[in-house]
Amino acid sequence: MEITYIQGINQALREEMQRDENVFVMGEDVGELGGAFKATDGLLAAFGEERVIDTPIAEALIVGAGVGAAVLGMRPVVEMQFADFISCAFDQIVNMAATLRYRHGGHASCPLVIRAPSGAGVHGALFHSQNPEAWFTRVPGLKVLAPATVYDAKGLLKAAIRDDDPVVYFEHKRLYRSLKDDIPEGDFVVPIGVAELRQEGTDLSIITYGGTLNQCLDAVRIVAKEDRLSVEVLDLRTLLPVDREAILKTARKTGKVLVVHEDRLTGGFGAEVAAIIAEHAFEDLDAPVRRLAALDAHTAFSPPLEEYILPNTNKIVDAIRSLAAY
Amino acid sequence: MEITYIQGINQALREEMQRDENVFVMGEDVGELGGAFKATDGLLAAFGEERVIDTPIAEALIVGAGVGAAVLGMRPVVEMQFADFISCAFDQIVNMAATLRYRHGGHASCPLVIRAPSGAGVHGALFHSQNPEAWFTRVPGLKVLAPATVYDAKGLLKAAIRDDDPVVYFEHKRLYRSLKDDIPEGDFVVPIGVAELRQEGTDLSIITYGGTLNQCLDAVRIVAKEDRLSVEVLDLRTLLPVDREAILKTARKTGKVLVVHEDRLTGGFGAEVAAIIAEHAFEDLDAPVRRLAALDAHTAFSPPLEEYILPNTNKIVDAIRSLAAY
Amino acid sequence: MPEAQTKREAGETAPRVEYELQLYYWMKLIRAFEERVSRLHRQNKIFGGVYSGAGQEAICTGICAPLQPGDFVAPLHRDLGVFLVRGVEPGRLMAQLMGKEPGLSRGKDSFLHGGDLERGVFGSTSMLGSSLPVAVGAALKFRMKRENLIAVAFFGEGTSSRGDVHEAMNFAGVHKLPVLFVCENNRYAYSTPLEKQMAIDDVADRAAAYGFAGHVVSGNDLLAVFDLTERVTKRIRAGGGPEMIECKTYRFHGHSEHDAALYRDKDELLQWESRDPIPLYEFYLEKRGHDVKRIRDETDARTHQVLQAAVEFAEQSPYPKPEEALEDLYAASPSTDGRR
Amino acid sequence: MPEAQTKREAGETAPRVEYELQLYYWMKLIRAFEERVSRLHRQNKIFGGVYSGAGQEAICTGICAPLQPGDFVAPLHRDLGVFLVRGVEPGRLMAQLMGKEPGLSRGKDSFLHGGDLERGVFGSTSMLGSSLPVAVGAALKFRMKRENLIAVAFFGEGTSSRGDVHEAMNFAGVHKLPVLFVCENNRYAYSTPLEKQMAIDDVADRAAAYGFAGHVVSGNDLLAVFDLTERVTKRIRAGGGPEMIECKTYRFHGHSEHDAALYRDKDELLQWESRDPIPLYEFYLEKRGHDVKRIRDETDARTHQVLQAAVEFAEQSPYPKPEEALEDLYAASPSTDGRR
Ligand SMILES: Cc1ncc(C[n+]2csc(CCOP(=O)(O)OP(=O)(O)O)c2C)c(N)n1
Ligand SMILES: Cc1ncc(C[n+]2csc(CCOP(=O)(O)OP(=O)(O)O)c2C)c(N)n1
Ligand SMILES: [Mg+2]
Ligand SMILES: [Mg+2]
Repeated sequence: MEITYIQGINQALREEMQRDENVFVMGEDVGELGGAFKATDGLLAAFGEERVIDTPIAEALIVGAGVGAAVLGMRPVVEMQFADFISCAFDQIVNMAATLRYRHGGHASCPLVIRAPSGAGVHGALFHSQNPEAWFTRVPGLKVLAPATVYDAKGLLKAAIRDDDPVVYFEHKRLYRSLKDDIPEGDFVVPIGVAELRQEGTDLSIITYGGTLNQCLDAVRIVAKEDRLSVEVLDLRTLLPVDREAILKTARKTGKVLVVHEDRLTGGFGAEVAAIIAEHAFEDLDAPVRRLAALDAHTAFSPPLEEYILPNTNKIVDAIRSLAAY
Repeated sequence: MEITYIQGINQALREEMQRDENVFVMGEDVGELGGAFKATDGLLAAFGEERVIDTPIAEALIVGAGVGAAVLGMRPVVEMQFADFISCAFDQIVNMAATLRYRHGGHASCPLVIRAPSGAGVHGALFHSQNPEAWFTRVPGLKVLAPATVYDAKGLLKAAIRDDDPVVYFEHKRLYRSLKDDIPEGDFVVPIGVAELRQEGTDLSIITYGGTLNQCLDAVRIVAKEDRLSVEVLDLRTLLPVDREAILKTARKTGKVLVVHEDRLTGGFGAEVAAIIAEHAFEDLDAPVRRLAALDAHTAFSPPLEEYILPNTNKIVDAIRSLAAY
Repeated sequence: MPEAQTKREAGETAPRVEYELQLYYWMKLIRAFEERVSRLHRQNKIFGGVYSGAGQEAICTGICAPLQPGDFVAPLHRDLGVFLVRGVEPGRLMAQLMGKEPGLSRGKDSFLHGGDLERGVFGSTSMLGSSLPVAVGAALKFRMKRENLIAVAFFGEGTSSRGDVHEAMNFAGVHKLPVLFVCENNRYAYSTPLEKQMAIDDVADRAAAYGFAGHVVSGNDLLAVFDLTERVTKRIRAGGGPEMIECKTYRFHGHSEHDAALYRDKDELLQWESRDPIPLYEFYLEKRGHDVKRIRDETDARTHQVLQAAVEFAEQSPYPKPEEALEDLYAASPSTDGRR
Repeated sequence: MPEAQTKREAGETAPRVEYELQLYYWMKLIRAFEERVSRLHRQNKIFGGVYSGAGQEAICTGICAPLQPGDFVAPLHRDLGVFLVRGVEPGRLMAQLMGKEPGLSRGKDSFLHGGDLERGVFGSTSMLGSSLPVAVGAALKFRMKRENLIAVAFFGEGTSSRGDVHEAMNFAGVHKLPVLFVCENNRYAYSTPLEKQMAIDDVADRAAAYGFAGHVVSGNDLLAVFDLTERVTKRIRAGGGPEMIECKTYRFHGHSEHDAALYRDKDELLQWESRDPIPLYEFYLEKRGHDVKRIRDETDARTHQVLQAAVEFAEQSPYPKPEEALEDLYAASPSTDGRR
């Protein structure tokens, strides 16, 4: 059956709540409203108020209480209404949750999932467009996911819920209803830590994740047709722990890498990817590792500004051509 | 007169408070105690309670109130007692302060300085050892400084106070009293955005900042003597906006770059430096860009663990030798 | 407003006719503006998140009218009225909502996330509650500079749950800073009703936890809000320290224009519609002997004209140029930048 | 403790002799442990930040003694006593402080930043106040699973200024969760005195802001703390919702062993030394007819022996192996990891 990306998320939550009574969801407006984006739609009716908890506006509490329940064996899935507000829970994530197992000498677990609707391109402006993943990919103890397909949205969320460590799960708002796919019914899990080759190619490699995967695939179709370029596309899916082998394999294969993400350039996750390649695939590179990302500004509101700042298919096409011509 | 790194900070505060009555300091225990590290020692006596404000334990308030005063023309210098606690003020820094000018369409300024005593190597363990700079170097609207010398500690802080934008100033705890230097008396400023070549060399380049500069210089002396290697050392000093020209210049000159910092490897600022070099100095590179940093763990307490995790002179010497031999 | 203010300061207790009509005009202008914004949003001329304050006009009006030029006001996401009563030009405000160049943020940010510091209106972020520490910092500056000014921070009852609110109020209490905290308690935070947000009835009771006074007032009663604000701000300005005013109110629309607000009870809405601040104030004007029908028509004509001009101005204004996206991140030429 | 607990549960109101002596032993053990830690710190055998709770022993003892196994306790940085009264082996605790392998955190973290969840002691971070939301989450779990257990969150009066504290208490109030909030008000946050931290006298008054009861008790009076805790925890366990106990107390040492505490008044210290909880409790034991001198000597001998053994155990224990630095970051073999 064809479902949307957000339905994939909703199904994952529902199935995991059915499978394991320790799974519960908590966040602002996740109950009767079903969440600002309807990710938790129907869960209140199905599982009741004790397992679908509307909270006050208190992000630190939401994450912190999730930690408290998780450490006692529950599997909370907490929602940030927008990923942008994750900054308000920052300490609870990077210090409380991420160090929990470590500071207990391995004698405690924190199986907590933090869902964060992220991403730009919906006129959300500065505070409803952020892609904050790189704040978390530098924090040991966390896992960081960024699904780009309906299948992965569902399968990675199920994996996250079953994982014994804290996971920050970035879902992309622009994909919620724009992305539809016919995925197998019932239970499946997408393994954490494994990238997926979305397209094989020989001339160059694109490494991307989340909101820019489809833009990249569109661009690849264009250059395949117009320029007869064969471009490989690697979807990272998991950013921490990142699949280094897959990154290095595609880099070594084509010798030319373009890293693409919607987050800003400077300090974005692409910097780490580029640095890994530059260090470990140096001998196989035929061109500089290029990065295409949002410009180093906040995501402005006015359409001409937003468009100027964000990556898009055309910009990716240009970058492919220029790198191919190197 | 020879002074310590922390005396340089203290002098900068004192002189700027004397020069400009809009400068004031605020934070936990900055008054009678003179700060946990004595950075604000004597300021209460000199300037009184209105300009040296002891706050409750409330990091979001400390930064937020700084923003409110700054937007009305004051020049607050607020202190995080330890850089680790900056996570509790995270939203106020990355969303409130960093976007202030932008979201006011340029019609407002936020001349705020956030001082953050950072760094490991003093048995501070997980929550008194952090090097959080890379959370901020990815935020447009902020400036991020990390002085490695007594002269820069003073001169950069003075520049930060006079700057019209929010500055996060990372001072390194290990240097506070271990670093002494004879610096000129009176007023001088170190420009923001300009790296400094600490050592000229021809065989390879080290790019570093903050707590690891002196370890690098020690290592360079060792390899100069024992291996007759000529190593160039670039001290970034400002991380945002970073001095790309200086980075690319040294990379192009020696063709071999080792990036060193005390922060963790993955997602550390070194990733951005390496990515810049890999993209823009590709043709001049004779070897992979190497990074030497703390291991991807929290800074553990027990001495063998801490030593294993952190970079040090010996590890730098080894990295230099291996890169030189490439 | 400054002109009106002068009249009120002259020591009269009974508001003068013109001043009372000015208050009426503001409420009507806010309502008309809100309605126009909703319409423009349906027409896709305003996009992104739009939060109507319809039903809550008496609060922005009653709180801001007694303020002084130079006072610092940090509005809530629903406080379009603050901008208007503080004197921001309707055309610029409309341009702001449409992402146009003359908007407060020059197209950078959306809706009310743009400030006009010349008129003492701070541009908040979306992070609810985060502007309370900022308002407290502004008050700190007023105190340090011995300025006879105050800071006003608006927040929703939902926002009152956030940590920043606590940190800000506590500090304001310790230093007896000139801050007025204004809680607009409209019974919902998005879909979440009061009883899921707090275990108490009145947010104003929290003031006691910080050593200052908290007051409850009907937020739909313009005169009540105005009179209380006058008395309270006089004390705050005189150095009496912070106070809190909690305005009980209700929003007529959903949380945002995207929200049908199905979680609300129809009866509840009906009850609150019967407390619409505008007819309530008209009733007062009638009691005062005004020809309300005439005044209403005149005011409607005036607000219509103002809005028409504002929309035209905004629509005819250009979008910012793409490259402007990289402007306004930093001061144009900082004296401290070594690379100029 | 479980054994002692049983006795208390048997329905007596007058504590039995052995139980009273057990409480005495705990206070003495905590004090002796604190003193030994200070000494070891001076000898550089314990390094890093060390925060003595000397003077506050009656709080950890009086709060924790009436608790049940399975209750969740989040201690403050100064609450070594929580670990001891909850039954953590002194040797493991000493090893923790020295960064040795058998320490609670296996050398990963310092001082009290290690938990022992089997004994219901949570390992906090340094970020003050951040464990309150966690305790609230633990209480949520107890509620969901219909467990007859409670969560206890300790915090200093200084910590009460942090936003996390507000968010946690508010949520606990809304859901009437089984949480006991314990404020150890020792009048200072590092060097900062009460009056610079809050504009009220009693932190307990804040409970009203969240819809639950707050109590003030002398934190140096073991019997008072114990009795109040018994009554309060009984209500909380029965589903009455959270409550707060504020213990007025004083720390005898500086903020940390690095701090000479010159900011304090000598008279103040003297007054509070005269309220030392241990002699106060000895006076009570005397009134009860005990031969206090004998008991003191016996207890001193016992604690000395326990500590001697603990120090020996810790000193003879190995440091962790360097490579262990990379262990305990993630579960050893997560079923979800595709790369195993
Ligand atoms: C920190 C934070 N969390 C969540 C949100 C999303 N959000 C926007 S408005 C809103 C409800 C606000 O309720 P309230 O403070 O009562 O104001 P009202 O909308 O009722 O006027 C929420 C949850 C936000 N903007 N900021
Ligand atoms: C969020 C945060 N800010 C600052 C500190 C530094 N710090 C450690 S203890 C302390 C004082 C704590 O005071 P209080 O809560 O009263 O506890 P006490 O030390 O008096 O027992 C401070 C400021 C911290 N640990 N965490
Ligand atoms: Mg509301
Ligand atoms: Mg204290």
